[in-house]
Amino acid sequence: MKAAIVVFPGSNREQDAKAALSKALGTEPVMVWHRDSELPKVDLVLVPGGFSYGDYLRTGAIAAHSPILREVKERAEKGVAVIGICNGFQIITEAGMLPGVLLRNSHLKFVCRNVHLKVATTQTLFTSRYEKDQVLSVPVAHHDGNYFVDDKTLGEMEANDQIAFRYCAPDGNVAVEHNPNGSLRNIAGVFNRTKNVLGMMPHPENAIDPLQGSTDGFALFQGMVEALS
Amino acid sequence: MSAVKITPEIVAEHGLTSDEYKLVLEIMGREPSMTELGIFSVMWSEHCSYKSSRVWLKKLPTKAAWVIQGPGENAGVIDIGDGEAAVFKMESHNHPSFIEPYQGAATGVGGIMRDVFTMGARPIANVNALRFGEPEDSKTRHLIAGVVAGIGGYGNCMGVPTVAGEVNFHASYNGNILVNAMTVGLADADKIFYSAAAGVGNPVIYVGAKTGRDGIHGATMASAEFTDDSEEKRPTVQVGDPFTEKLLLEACLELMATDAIVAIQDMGAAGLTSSSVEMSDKGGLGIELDLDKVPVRETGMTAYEIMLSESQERMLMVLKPEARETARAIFEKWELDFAEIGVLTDTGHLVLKKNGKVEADMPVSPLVDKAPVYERPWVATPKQPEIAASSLPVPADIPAVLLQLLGSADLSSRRWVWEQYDHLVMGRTVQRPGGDAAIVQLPGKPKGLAITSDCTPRYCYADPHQGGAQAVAETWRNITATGAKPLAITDNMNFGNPQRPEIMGQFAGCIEGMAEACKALDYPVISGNVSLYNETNGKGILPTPVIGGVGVIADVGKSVSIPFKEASETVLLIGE
Amino acid sequence: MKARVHVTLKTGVLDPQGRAIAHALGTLGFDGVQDVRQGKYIELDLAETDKAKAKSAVDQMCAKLLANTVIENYSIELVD
Amino acid sequence: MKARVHVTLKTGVLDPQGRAIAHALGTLGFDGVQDVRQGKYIELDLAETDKAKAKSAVDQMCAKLLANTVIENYSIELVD
Ligand SMILES: Nc1ncnc2c1ncn2[C@@H]1O[C@H](COP(=O)(O)OP(=O)(O)O)[C@@H](O)[C@H]1O
Repeated sequence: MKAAIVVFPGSNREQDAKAALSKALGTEPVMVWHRDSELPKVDLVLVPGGFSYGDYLRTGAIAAHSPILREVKERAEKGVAVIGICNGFQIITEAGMLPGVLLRNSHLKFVCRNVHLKVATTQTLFTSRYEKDQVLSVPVAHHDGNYFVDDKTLGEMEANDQIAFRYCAPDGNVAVEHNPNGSLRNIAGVFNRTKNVLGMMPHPENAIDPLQGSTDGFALFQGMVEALS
Repeated sequence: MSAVKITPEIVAEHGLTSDEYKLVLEIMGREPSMTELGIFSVMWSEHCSYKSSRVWLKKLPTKAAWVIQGPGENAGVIDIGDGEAAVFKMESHNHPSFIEPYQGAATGVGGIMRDVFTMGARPIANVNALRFGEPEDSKTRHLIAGVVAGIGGYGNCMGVPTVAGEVNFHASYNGNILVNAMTVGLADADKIFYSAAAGVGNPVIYVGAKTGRDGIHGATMASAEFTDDSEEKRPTVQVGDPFTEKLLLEACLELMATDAIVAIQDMGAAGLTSSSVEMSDKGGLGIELDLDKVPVRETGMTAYEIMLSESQERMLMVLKPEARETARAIFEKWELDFAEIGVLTDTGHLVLKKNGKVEADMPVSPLVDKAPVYERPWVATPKQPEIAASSLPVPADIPAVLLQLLGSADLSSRRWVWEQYDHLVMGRTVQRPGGDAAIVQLPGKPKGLAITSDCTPRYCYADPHQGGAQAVAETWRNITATGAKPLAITDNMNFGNPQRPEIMGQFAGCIEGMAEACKALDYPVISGNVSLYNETNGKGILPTPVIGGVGVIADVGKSVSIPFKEASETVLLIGE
Repeated sequence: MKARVHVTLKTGVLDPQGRAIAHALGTLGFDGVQDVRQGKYIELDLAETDKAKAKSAVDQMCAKLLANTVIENYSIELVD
Repeated sequence: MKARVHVTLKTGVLDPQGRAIAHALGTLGFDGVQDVRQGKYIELDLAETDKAKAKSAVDQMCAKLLANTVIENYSIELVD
């Protein structure tokens, strides 16, 4: 299996993502600079966290309209797996690869801390290594993670099992007080209709080593490698 | 050279005393042009020349076998073994943060990060030491919210984790908050970059963001006492652009991996003036700049404005001539300005041209060597009687007192602050904020750095000598408590008006106490910053010598954290 | 030619910034602020001198980049 | 009564957002965008019905909260 990480000016968790993917893959992913017009032939594209283009105008907006992202979008439409983490989630959502939008956190502040996530579905190439309703401890670090989508689309997404993760209590209880950003129904991550695209605000790549305080994020990378190999 | 006649008023507006101006006339042998006067005023400001503090700073120990570079460069450097070096420094952005908390704090963080990556190091951790007025003061809330958001806004975007710091409150900071930011970087010990220019004929290159009319006279503002109407006469405050700085960081590190750079310095406060003067002075050379080549963002900028602008996210470099094109290609890749603006000369003069006219022609070395140095009069802080613990009444309700203490502004949790900082980016934060010292693992190794900042201003106020020593010792204890070995410190000396003997007495006392502790612990000072005139209407802040300490631990997996791990374990109290 | 663009949130879309401002104004003692909505105001300096052409260009800029039409509306005003 | 507030950066103050937008528009193939400045647009719904009183209240809101007068200017428009 081959993977690529797309790097934009202002990306800042590309090395973290690279470390996680390398650990799961056993080889290094290709780093693709945004101005490279060609995306290599890969099975997985990861759009990492950071502040692409300073997150000016709207988070992810400028990167979403870059030529390389057009390419990523085309690949995704052909079935290639794409995961966007944090800013990557914002970028692929702005690009229309996922429904909804990420608004400013409801408390308006940047938030960096560990959260608990409840796995909503395991029937995907990303989450197959988890159990349904498993509770993960993974950090968040963002200013705009407040997921919003209109009621009708939300209904369709829920019916189609497109919610990946929800913020919850350590015991798995999904309640507003465990939501770090005000997102709709505690949504932390979502899939596209065909479930080959995942966007999530939390950082599984920062929970892959006991020294980081949690290894719960690693199974996500292992799962992807397994499914795509 | 200049149509403007220099009057005593103009001299005073530039913060120069009449004696200092006499020295200017002596050095120049004629009346200076406005641009030249501006350059003198910046170079001789407290901020750049350390004229009130220099004699005292000399008392600090700065040497040890592991010190690669002590004070005097953009940042200090220590050897941490395995061919690696830690590069760090702390700097204040107090006045700008009071005027515009978000941008003031943000640009402070940007400035200190540039100091560190100019040395060839990748920043791996940020620290912030903050002091605010009383929590009840309505302004405090506004200031702390803005400052914390600004520090996060810049550091988070740069992708550098903010892992430690401190926050205190006291009425003496009501009109003068303190925002001290520290950055720790990692470099190869044999690949440190310095600022001394070399090689007559070598090109002088400007890179980064464009120059605007930002903060002209900021460096002199940072050295002048506030009065109540400062808020009205607000000078332009710089707006930070962390995105551009992130590009600048990556571009500089990419260029540093090649063999292109002879010397490099960031344009901090006092911008192009201090960088060009200091680089050529250190190399014993002259420098000639064509100001028409400086990338500007506004039209009609004068030589004076270009030289005094404090626009952020800019660097000055001397390149090997054959490396021009490699360097240009890297900066173009990162979409940053790259301009050859001058050349090194053997004249020992700084020569500035604009529109074909010579706007300044002045000897470089006196700008640095002849900068005034003052042995300001000082009086020692009177010793206070010791209070015996037994003489104090025992509170009736101890649990209630404990609750009150835990809930007090100075002891309550700082989670509200550090959760606004990305303290996890880079994935190597092993001990997060909330403990004694933060621990950051180094890439690909079990080794890590322990990082902390400390100062207890009320101790320094009661007894400067003890307070100074205590601040150093506390960083030492914080680092050892994690299992790491403390190696060196940086400091940020925040004080009131040095022209008052009591304030100079506090300064002197703190320095002596710090020096004593550093010597006793073999814990040298490798960089630092002085911020004086933190006063409003004659009321100074508590003396606040903030210490930033760095230590090394061979295996971060063996570091110790604060939480009790299990019930029924034994709790020991050690020490006196 | 100058173009002034207003980008505002569609009705029904949550506006955390607007809400926070309303709340902060209340805390500051300003009564009677019933609702606040925050949008963006963008000024563009264009080389184009033909009004119709400028209008159509800015319209495309809005649709492509300046607004996220999933949640935002935009309006354009041209000034010479 | 409704108030419309525009908050813009003072001339000479760096506008990183505006610059990034201008740059992005260029990349998207929009030529001739010479400069972009981004500001805020805030709509307030006020209970106040007296125009003069509303104006003075909004003026204070701007000075105290909505604008940062060190680097920003603001303008107010009232609509019934
Ligand atoms: N502004 C800040 N930014 C990041 N961390 C902070 C900040 N203020 C306090 N902290 C963290 O909170 C913890 C407690 O701080 P403090 O009370 O100053 O510690 P101590 O006095 O025990 O050295 C430390 O881990 C410190 O790094």
